[in-house]
Amino acid sequence: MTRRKQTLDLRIVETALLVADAPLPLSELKRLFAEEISTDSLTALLAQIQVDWAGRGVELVKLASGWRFRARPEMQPYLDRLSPEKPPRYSRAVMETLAIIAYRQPVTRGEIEEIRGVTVASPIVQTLRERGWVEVVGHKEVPGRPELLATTRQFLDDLGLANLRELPPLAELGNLVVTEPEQQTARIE
Amino acid sequence: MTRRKQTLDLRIVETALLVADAPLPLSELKRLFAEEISTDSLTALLAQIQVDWAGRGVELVKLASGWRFRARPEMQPYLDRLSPEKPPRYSRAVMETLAIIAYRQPVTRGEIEEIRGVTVASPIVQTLRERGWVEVVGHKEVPGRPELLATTRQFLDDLGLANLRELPPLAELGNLVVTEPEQQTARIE
Amino acid sequence: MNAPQTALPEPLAHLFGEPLRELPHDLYIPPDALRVLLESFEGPLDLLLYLIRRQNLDILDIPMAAVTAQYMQYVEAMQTSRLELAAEYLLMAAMLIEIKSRLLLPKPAQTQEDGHDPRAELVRRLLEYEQMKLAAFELDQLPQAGRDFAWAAVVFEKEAMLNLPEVDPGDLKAAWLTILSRAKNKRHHTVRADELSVREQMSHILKALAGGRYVDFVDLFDHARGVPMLVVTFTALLELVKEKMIAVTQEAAGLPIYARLAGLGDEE
Repeated sequence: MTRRKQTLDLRIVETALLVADAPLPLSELKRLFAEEISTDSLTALLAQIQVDWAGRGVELVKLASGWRFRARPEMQPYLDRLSPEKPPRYSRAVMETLAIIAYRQPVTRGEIEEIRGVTVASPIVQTLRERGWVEVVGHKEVPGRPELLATTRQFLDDLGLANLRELPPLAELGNLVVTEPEQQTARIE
Repeated sequence: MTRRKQTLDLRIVETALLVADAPLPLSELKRLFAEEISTDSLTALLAQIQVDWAGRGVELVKLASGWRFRARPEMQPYLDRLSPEKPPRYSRAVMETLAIIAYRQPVTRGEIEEIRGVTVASPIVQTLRERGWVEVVGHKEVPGRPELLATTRQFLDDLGLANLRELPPLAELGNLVVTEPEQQTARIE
Repeated sequence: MNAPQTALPEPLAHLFGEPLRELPHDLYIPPDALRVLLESFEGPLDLLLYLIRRQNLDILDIPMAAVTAQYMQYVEAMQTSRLELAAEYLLMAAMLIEIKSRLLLPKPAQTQEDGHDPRAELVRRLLEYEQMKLAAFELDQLPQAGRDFAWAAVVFEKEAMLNLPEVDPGDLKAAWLTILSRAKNKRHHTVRADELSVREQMSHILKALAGGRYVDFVDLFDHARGVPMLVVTFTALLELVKEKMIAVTQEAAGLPIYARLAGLGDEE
């Protein structure tokens, strides 16, 4: 590839990613070029863009649904000055429900209630579904056929994650307890 | 201003402009900074950003309502490949009205309505007139003096026809439509 | 929590018949804060965890008597403050008391479930809940789109290249077919090619008369296009007159015949 051609390709990919209103997967990015472009070449372009943007306020990140430019979280305090009405933090009830769905998916509402020890109010699940973070992926074959809830790709995108494995690791059950090791082995089957 | 401070200010302004979903006027951009920033300094920063982005697929432009990053028009051919637009289609109402004007011209709106069995909204005729396919060729001497509509030369050109006789003949369409036999014999021929 | 030592107007609770005017020291919460604190618990498991963690108790070896007593104090405080008490709290209270009583009872010799601790299920639930509670906290720490970071949103103003719909003659035919299939009586709607040429010529004549011009009848005929076209033009003129679209006048016999758009002459 000539140097000039590569610069143009870089500009094209960069522009498409800056303009896109959703993450662009490789398959989509390939469509930018009339001639076929190999995955390797494309990945190299993306890596080059990431290098080009190092140290700036905006970064190119790889998310579950593809690649997207986003402002670095460090920039948020400045951006907040422009629009003071911040989206509210979700309540603990919402976040706990989300965590259970994220880590235990697919999961029914009844199962969430069992873990949290309280009823899960409909607005909680509704909030998460409206945000596009949680969806119904099926029904459990038990009486009542309750809905099975799972997280969406957008949930991963919005949290800057490439996949579910990138979720913060769960605390080991044993580590939750401040006791001598021998007690742990004795009590937990 | 120290060099480092200036670089940070540049990054902040650039980031705000890259994530803003509307043009940002100077007054807005000033709010990015806790300490007051002079219009001159801010304008200098914006000019610097324009220089930084020279030769790329995205440019910083000053619009009536403020500053905004936008993709250069030269990028359109590439970006169009991402979302190939399907050619729009006229609604059934528009197509039927056009067909009636083509086959039955010169014809009034009332006559079109009679044939279609529904009222013909003004925007439908307007669409066809704006396209340059239909024009008013006179008025019918009946109460209200309704406009007589006919097709234009451009209509024939755009459809690749030398004259109206080259329109598909409709006489044999009878075979495609299920009707009572007596109605078929009642046709004017 | 450094609490001001104000006297409580009413007993908070009754423990073994004794009015409890003050919550135990480690448990003391100013009454105004009680509602806030209790509402901040995400349920009985959360409250239990709080009690255990606050006193640095080993969750795997919960002193049931102490924890149950404390839990009951909170529940009674809730009732005294007339906080809406969710059924889950009472259910948990019943469960705690049951576990406590089973621990107190001598183990029946024959049904010795070897080593089975009645607390095991409670501990499992507490740990699982705590794990998810921590996970929720960690999730909330992740930068969140819209809250902690913004997506790039550069505009792309598509060239105002009006993409006009394409129509081909077949589309017109199809449209006509739709009308036809809908119409009850398609007698009027049959159009033949020769009829079309008349109608086309009708439009032509109307255009030639545009603006109210008087045009010599003879000039409307184009001899160069042959006899069939003359016939078509004549038919078109007759049709136009019949449909009151044009007027044809002659001052006197032998003078030129003029055609003009209908109705215009009367006003002018």
